[in-house]
Amino acid sequence: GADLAAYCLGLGDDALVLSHRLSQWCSRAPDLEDDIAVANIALDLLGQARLLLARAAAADPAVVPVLAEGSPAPDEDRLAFFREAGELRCTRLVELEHGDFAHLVVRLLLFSTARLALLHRLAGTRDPVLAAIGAKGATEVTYHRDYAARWVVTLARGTEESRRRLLAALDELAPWHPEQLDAHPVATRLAQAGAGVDPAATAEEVEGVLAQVLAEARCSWPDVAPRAGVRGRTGRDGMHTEALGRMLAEMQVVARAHPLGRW
Amino acid sequence: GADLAAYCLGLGDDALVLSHRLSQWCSRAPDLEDDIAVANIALDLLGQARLLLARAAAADPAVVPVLAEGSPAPDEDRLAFFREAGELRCTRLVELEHGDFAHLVVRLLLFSTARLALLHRLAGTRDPVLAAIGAKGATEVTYHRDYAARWVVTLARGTEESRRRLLAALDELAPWHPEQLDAHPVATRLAQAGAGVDPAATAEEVEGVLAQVLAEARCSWPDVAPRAGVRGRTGRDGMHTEALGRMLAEMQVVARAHPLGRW
Amino acid sequence: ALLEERFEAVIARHERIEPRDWMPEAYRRTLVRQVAQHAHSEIIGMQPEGAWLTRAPSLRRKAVLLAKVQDEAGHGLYLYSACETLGVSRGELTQMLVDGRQKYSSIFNYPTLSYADVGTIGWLVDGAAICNQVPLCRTSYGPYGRAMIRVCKEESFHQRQGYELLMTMMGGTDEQRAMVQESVDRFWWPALMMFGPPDDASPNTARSLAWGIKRNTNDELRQKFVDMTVPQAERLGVTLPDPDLRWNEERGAHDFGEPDWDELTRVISGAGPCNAERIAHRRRAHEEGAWVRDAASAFARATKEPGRG
Amino acid sequence: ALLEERFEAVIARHERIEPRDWMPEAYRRTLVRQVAQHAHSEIIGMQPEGAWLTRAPSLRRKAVLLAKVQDEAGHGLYLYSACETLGVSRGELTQMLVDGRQKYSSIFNYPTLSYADVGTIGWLVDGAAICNQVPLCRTSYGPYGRAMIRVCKEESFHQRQGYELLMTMMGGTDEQRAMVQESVDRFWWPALMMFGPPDDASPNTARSLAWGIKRNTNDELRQKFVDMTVPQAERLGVTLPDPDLRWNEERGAHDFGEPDWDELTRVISGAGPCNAERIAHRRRAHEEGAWVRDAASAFARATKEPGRG
Repeated sequence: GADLAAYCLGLGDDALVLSHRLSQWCSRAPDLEDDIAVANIALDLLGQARLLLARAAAADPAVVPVLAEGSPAPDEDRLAFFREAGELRCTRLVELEHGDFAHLVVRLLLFSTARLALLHRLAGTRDPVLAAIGAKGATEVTYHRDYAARWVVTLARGTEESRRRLLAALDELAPWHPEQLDAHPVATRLAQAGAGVDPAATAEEVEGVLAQVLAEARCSWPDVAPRAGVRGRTGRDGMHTEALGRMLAEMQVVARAHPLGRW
Repeated sequence: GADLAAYCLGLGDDALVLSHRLSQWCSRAPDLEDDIAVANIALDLLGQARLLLARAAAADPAVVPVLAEGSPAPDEDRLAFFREAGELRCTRLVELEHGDFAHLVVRLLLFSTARLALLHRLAGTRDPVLAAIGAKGATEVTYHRDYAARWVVTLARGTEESRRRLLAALDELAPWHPEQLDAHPVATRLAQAGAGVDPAATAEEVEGVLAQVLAEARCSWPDVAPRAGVRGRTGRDGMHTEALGRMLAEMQVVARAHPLGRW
Repeated sequence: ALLEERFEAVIARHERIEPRDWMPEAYRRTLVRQVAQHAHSEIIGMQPEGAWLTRAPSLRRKAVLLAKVQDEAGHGLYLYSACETLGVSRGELTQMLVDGRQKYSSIFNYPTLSYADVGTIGWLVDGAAICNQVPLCRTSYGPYGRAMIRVCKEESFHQRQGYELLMTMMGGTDEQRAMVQESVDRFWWPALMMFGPPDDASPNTARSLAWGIKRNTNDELRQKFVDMTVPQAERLGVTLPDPDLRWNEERGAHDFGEPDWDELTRVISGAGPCNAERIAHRRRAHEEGAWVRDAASAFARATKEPGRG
Repeated sequence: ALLEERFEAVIARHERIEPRDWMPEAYRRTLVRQVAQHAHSEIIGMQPEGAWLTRAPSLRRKAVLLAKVQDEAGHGLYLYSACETLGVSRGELTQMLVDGRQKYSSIFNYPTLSYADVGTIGWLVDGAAICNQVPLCRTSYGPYGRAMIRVCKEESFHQRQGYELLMTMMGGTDEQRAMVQESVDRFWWPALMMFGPPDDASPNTARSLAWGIKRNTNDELRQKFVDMTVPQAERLGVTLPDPDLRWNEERGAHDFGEPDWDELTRVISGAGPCNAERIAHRRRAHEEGAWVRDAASAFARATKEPGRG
């Protein structure tokens, strides 16, 4: 139960936090079509986050924050709005402050490529709920990845300025990418039991897809070292960036001001 | 008691909120000397805010938010960290998001000019606490105003770019200025009783000082209409900008997460 | 003259003018102004609600709000398309918006200050918009009328969602009920002003009515909105902040107080609580997106030319 | 040769070299590197703590923190001045910092994640800095030594304030105690790494000692810091996260575990948790301030020339 819950929280928090970062783009995209597309991706990820958080709560009710008696908040909201930053289990890639549009599409490419490989495999695992989330999510994330890849290629081959920005975003985000593929003990144990996917097992596929997109974009993967953690701990261990705490301050403010509220 | 408390809250919230906005400049100023100067001004205003909030609490304990039993939070912190945006009484000028350095110095000029005229008069009013706050504050704010005026003149007469930015900041902020000098019923009643200052009575002096600085800066006051309120209500009535709510979400997050905390 | 006769005949029969039909220049200009203003309102309207996306207090509400703001972008899109059939491009319209040469609904120059505002905007603002827009489904210009049919359908959905949020909050804590009341107090008068100045101060209304662009006067619509809203407010359990509001048996309608027309004038002329911020936000997004749009055009050109790109 | 003899004699007598004295070029270069790194550390060090200015949970703590961050800017100022006596301007030094050509203390590449970190930075980080710096008050270069005297005095004040914050929090709620422990767990090893790599991996130490720029080796200072901190941790009621930490009667000192030197290497070479963000923040502030500094220069020039400005 505890391993499964931790695993679902990790995947759910990734989706929740990236959805939040994308929603910050609302009314700021370069064109209306992109405003709509980005909102749509944020909505899909939010939907995935809700299913995963609910699965985590069902797998181990002990992970759900206890609120004052009488609070009508469902488990998904307790998990989203009443945990501290250190209790979240997302990778650090998704929590970074958003930058320009190149930053958006590069992050989305890195995330959705890794996530798609994982969801495909998840669809074949034992837990029927996770398998269903994997199957449905894969369809959605395929679209996200294609959207991101299309823009990465367009920006890389558009103008000098757009190529400069695309490469800068790639340099900035590449060091955070390997953390997505790190083998974490929780995932490894679940994968051995056929109830989860070890991200390390997807590494080859993920790197292959990225190499293909970058080739079309006429870029190469930047020569940068992965970001260190603190004594080996990173996002999945609750060791986050400063950006996450600031993000949660905003995201949780209304829910926390009304722990007994109905919405 | 209620009038005096409301009055002190208004003046205290102005200082608290502007101090917060200035503290957001920390490690972002154009030069180290300005980083130090801006932090110093923020500190002075924070000190004034603490005195004024404490005076408000003493004048009418009913204004102080009630916390869970056992909370060791002093009145000043309850007022700063446990009121909602609509309960604050600052003018809207001080709460606007910070912009560039020109925005900083123009806002500081508008605020400190109005505040200095008020503090000078406050030093001569009946309430000994307020009178002391007025006398001490006037010394501090004289320095703030001089700092701001010096930079306004420098930017206005420095380069083309700095003049462009200075004028843009003036255009942006001027419509918020008149609210500082609005006669509010609370202030009017207190002024009649000799226990407060009606800001409207300082208008002539304030406009005179601003005209002098602008003349030295070779600028003129922009021809812009004052910002409307909502059915006549503005900052002193608790009708604020969207920026204030966002600011408080950040400012109050730690205090509210630990209502029984000791700091 | 023959063309003009045919145009007048179509209008008289309450049928539709289509893009390739002849139309008087003043009719076209009036339409461009109105449709563009409407499109801009959808786009600017994303801001006051979008500001709460990052603070929505439940994941379900966050999803509902995201979908709603996305719908507004969609409305903007097809209203701009309708406007393009009149010969003005989306780029030109956007430029006029950010330069302050075209307007958008005055209501979006008021701030959103609590989560209850998301509900109130749905209930009162979308409600008022629907009152304005339902008659426009029968407007004389075809593409506009068809766009309005789709918009109205989604707007009623939004209105119900907003009302439902307020209803849920009223069933919550005392603080939540106070939030709802405060929000309604703040939005009531600005919502009434959405119908524009009183008829005797609205010089363009007569012509728009004659051309079938508008179907009702400002005051008619305002009255209809008040009559529709009062029972909804009762069901909700909130008070509308107007001491003069009461049922007039004789008129078979509600009497109500006077909005602050001076405030409306100030808001329309640019001095509202949020005018400068709304335009600045839109301008920034537009300007910061320029390099992306340029890249897309450059890439499209390059990949079309063989041997290049 | 005579100059060099005089220099060596001053060093041997543990007296001070002053700006106008002759000094070997390598001595000057080593000093510039060390003093600049020290100045940069003060300036970059404003960020991790400054990030909590806007979230300080009491007005008193907010005032204390504002004053502290302001002091750090002040330390930066006079360390840059000391460095300028060696012939490098503040502008050049800042440029080298934002270009990544000069370093700052590795500790500031770790994130601050809770308000307890403000206390922990005071206690452990300023504590470690003091261990490093107290001997530097006797460093051979005069301006640097005098700057250090002033810095150390203020740093001890900051250290006491940090410790006092943690002590207060430990007397608060369970959540607060957990925050303090979590913060100490996170900062303990990075604080030990502030003294640099172990002596056998620190090639420059010998020369710096010979020149009297440094007065102790890295490992000596690290040991001193551990011995000083253990009883303070006990008084505070927190556990230091090192299972190998114990008193060694024989050595009269604490044994302790090995820091993760590989992590230190990664952090120093730019791949720490916050390196890129810290430099980017500093660069942005520097670049965004350029027009202001330009304006100030232009205005100064103009007002000095009669008939102009």
